[in-house]
Amino acid sequence: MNDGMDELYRDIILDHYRNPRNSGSIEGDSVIIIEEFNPLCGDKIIVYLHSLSGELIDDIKFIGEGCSISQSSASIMTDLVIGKKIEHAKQIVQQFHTFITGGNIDEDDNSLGDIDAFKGVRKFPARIKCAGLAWNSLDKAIDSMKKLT
Amino acid sequence: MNDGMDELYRDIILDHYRNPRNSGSIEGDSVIIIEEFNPLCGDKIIVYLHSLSGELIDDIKFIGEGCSISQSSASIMTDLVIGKKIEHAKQIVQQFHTFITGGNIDEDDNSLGDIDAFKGVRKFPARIKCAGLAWNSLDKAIDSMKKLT
Amino acid sequence: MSLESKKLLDRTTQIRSDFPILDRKINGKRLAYLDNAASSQKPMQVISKINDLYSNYYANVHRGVHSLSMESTEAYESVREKVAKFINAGNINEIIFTKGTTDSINLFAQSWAKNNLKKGDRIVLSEIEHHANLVPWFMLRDEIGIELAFIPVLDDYTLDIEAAKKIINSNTRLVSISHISNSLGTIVPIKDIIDLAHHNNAIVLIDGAQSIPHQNMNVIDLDIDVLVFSAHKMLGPTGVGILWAKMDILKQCEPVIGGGDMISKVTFDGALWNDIPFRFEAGTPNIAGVIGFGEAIDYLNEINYIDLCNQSHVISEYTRNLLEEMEFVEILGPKDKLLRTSLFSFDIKNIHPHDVAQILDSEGVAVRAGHHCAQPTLNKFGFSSTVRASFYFYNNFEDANQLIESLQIVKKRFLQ
Amino acid sequence: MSLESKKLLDRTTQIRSDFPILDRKINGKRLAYLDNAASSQKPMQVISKINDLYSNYYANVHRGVHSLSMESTEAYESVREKVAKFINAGNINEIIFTKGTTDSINLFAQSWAKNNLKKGDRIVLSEIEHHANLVPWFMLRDEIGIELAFIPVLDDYTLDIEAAKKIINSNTRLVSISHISNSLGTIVPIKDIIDLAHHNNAIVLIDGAQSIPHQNMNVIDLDIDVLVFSAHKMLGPTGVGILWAKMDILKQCEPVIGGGDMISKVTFDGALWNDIPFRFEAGTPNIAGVIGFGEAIDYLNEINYIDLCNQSHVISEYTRNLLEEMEFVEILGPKDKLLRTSLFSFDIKNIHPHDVAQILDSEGVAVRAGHHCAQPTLNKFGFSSTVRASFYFYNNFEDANQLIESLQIVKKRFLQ
Ligand SMILES: Cc1ncc(COP(=O)(O)O)c(C=O)c1O
Ligand SMILES: Cc1ncc(COP(=O)(O)O)c(C=O)c1O
Repeated sequence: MNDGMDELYRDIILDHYRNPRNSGSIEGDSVIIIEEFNPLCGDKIIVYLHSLSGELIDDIKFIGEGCSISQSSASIMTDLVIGKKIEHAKQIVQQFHTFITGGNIDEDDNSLGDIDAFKGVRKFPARIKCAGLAWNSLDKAIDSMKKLT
Repeated sequence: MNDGMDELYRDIILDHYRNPRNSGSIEGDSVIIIEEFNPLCGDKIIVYLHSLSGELIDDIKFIGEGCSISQSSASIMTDLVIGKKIEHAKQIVQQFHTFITGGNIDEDDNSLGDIDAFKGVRKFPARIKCAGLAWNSLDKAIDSMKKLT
Repeated sequence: MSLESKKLLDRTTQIRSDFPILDRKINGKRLAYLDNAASSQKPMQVISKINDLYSNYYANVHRGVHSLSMESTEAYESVREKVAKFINAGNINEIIFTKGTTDSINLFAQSWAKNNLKKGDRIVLSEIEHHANLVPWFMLRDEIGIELAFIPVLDDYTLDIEAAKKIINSNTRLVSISHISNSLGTIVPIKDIIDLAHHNNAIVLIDGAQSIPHQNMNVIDLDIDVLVFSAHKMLGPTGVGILWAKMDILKQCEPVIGGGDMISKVTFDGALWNDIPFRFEAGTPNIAGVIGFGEAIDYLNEINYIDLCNQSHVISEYTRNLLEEMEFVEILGPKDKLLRTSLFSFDIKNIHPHDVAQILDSEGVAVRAGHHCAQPTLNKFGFSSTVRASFYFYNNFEDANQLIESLQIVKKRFLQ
Repeated sequence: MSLESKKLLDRTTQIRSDFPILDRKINGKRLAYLDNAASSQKPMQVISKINDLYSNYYANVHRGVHSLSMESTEAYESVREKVAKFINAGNINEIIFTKGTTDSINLFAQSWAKNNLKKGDRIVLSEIEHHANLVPWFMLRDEIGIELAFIPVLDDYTLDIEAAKKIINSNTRLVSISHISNSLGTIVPIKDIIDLAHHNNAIVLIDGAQSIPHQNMNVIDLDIDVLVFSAHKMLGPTGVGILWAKMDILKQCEPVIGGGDMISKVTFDGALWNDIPFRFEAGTPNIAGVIGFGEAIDYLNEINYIDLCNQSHVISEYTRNLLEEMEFVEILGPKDKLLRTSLFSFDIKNIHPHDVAQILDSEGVAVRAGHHCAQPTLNKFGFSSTVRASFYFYNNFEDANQLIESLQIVKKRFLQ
């Protein structure tokens, strides 16, 4: 079957989908909570971002409802940025967007980890939105954190 | 030239257009004045209807602006109904509409006079509105007179 | 199989050849187009009509005395008559051309409701409405302070008519309701609702987007007050819809969109309105769309679409029955088959509808996944999205079987 | 004739073969289509594009993951980019698809003006506007009590820019004005008006319905704030228009039409809006119309329409000059040929425009007669209607001569 399904539904994606990392919520005053929808299908991601210093992502979790692509993407995203510097996370978001819309990224950059798993998504414009949902939430969370601090 | 122009612009029509009968206005309290537009081209007919008794059309005049078809039609209309009973005028209006939309009328009916001149108009849907303008005014004038009396 | 349904099936095969897109290969597979509730495909008769217009007699309508303009205008205006006949409206001037169902409902909200309702008046909707029959009323509520009330949907996916008897009260001025739910497939007993509404001196708007493509609709027999639907769901081009209302109601409506064609006189101080329906149709209309829609109606009449739609309902039911036997599938929609139309929503445990639809697509099967613009309805049943298969008269048993077989492939990939 | 204009004429001959309707016989005569300001004809490239869509990849857009829906969506959305490039907009999300210019102006009036202006604020229009740029503002004035002021038109058919300097005052929030008058052919010095407006912190809406088909329009260079136009006047299908506005302004706009696709979340209590531009595009859009419009833009770019339009302007001027020599003809419009476009209105003493157009039609010449949806403008000059001949790049000298010769026939019949 060369219809792109094997490429789209790579094992890493199905694994993150079935066993999401960093799933759940974080409570507390200094937690930034951003909810993103895909208006076309009702998919939803809520990202909880915790950073005491405003410089490091101390913790990040998500609650979501949606397809394998959007949920695995949230899992992979949280996994990638947890413990990273805010500025670095922002760069990773950028790189993810470059990658998913067909651009090139430095494949040897370890900090981009499993992003490569989404290569198969590029062929399916309708699913790029799914893949991007969590990343948009993170982007907005970082922006609104910056406004606070 | 068999393009319908000779039939459309029959001499009677051009004659009424160039020498309109009953052109002008009527003043006085008991005069019904109805203004009709053709919204698509800006043509305009104002009909002045005077009936002391409410039963007979004592006088009828019109002021108008428009094409040969609309203006000659007003002239022919006023000529036809002046001095007639209101009820009869109403019937003539009816007959005109029947005729212009392709129906049959009693051609021997003298009271229908020059209506026949508009036979050529039937082929030109855009012009049927022109031809009907004055008749619609008369129709409305009679209706609003009835409401008064 | 009865001789009659055999004949109908042969007829379907013949009909399918009118729809060029049905020969399309999708990912190398045969196309099984089961997304008809979103939009129908177009027969070549409709496609050619548009071609013919633009190639032979196109011009702007209404304002020209030249031949092309006269021919276009006649073709355009003749569609008003076709539509009127199709729904048995008494007066062709009651037919207003819009952009689609959504546009029709918004127009009616702004044109009638905004000018005839006041704070405290009630509009009754239901819990199975398309967003097109929700959001315009939210907007109006926020603007003029009317009250919205919803006829609940029961656990069996039908409307709660007992509750409706209380909800439609003497403050109710309008009941605006779908004839058929596009997300659940539920057929609403509109006659009962119309009676309830009229009993309370309320008028009724029927959203016929999902019903009119499939069945005979007689506005006079049903005593409907306002009817809206879209051309694109019944073989017509995109960008065309109908707002029909009783003339008495149209007379209470104010124009909403101003411009050319909708006026009888304009000065620098203001304008007088043109007659109904023109006062509601400002600007150059979708001439090709409307003329194409006229051809769609002619086509539906010629093929005797109602018999064919009954046949596709049989195929829809056949498919649904097979799905019901799959233990990993949960189907939404009424149990009673008389209460449901030729579409159904379903969910597969642990596989998101998007993923289901994606894999079905890789097998050539086109279905919709999502909230079907009925988010609150799905939410009420605990779903944020479902898969929806919807049938039209050109669908055949092959389409049905292709869906069923492809679902096994979905299962294999995700539930292994 | 210069070599260059000879080449352009040859090119016109070649281009004409792309327009199937130009072969049409009217009353047995060759068609001279001079009603382009009302609507343009369509090249077979555009007609085929629609055919191709419906035959090969049609489905409803935005909401589907299946292949047809993805292909349609991509084709549909790619047109936003084409339009943005065509007018040099900086951001494709600033392109909003509407039904036409009329719809665009109404949308902007209800969406921006209604929510950002208050009683006493002034909107400046001009005395040469199409009804589409008058009536929506009358309606808004009657609804929220804004004040309308008009830049006068002078006896020489140009706008009174001196007066504009006073009329555009510090209360002025919006100047909404045609780039080219469809009734007089006057080209408005929009750069001056934009400067005046911006100097007073007012924004400017340009009605480009008559200009964009003929010339390059660069919204950034001109610092236009809002631009509206219709696809059908520039080779595109009917039922499609554009509302473009700077993103900052779109952010101040409230959605006007509610329904599917324009929301990000709906409950039974209310809705959240989708992003710009989608929040302004509720319901199933005119998919085929928009995709056909994309093809029209491609075609215009490929043939290098600006050079060709310059050529048709030469033909328009040639015709006008011949008309000026006919003593029974009175031409409206600016004397300075740099201030007028490829259309002119005229009147024949003692023959009503309807009659003129009718007889021209019998000779195959399609012109418009009437008030051209600019009733107050014509009235100001003492006319209730005129004849209008308007040229596009497929018109040639034969069309021009056919008009001139046919006017002699008009004269013979009526002025003998
Ligand atoms: C029940 C119902 N109402 C309204 C609509 C909206 O129709 P349109 O998108 O053509 O405006 C639809 C179509 O999706 C529908 O199914
Ligand atoms: C200057 C101008 N504005 C607006 C319009 C209205 O355009 P539409 O009828 O496509 O909405 C026209 C076309 O007649 C026009 O010429």
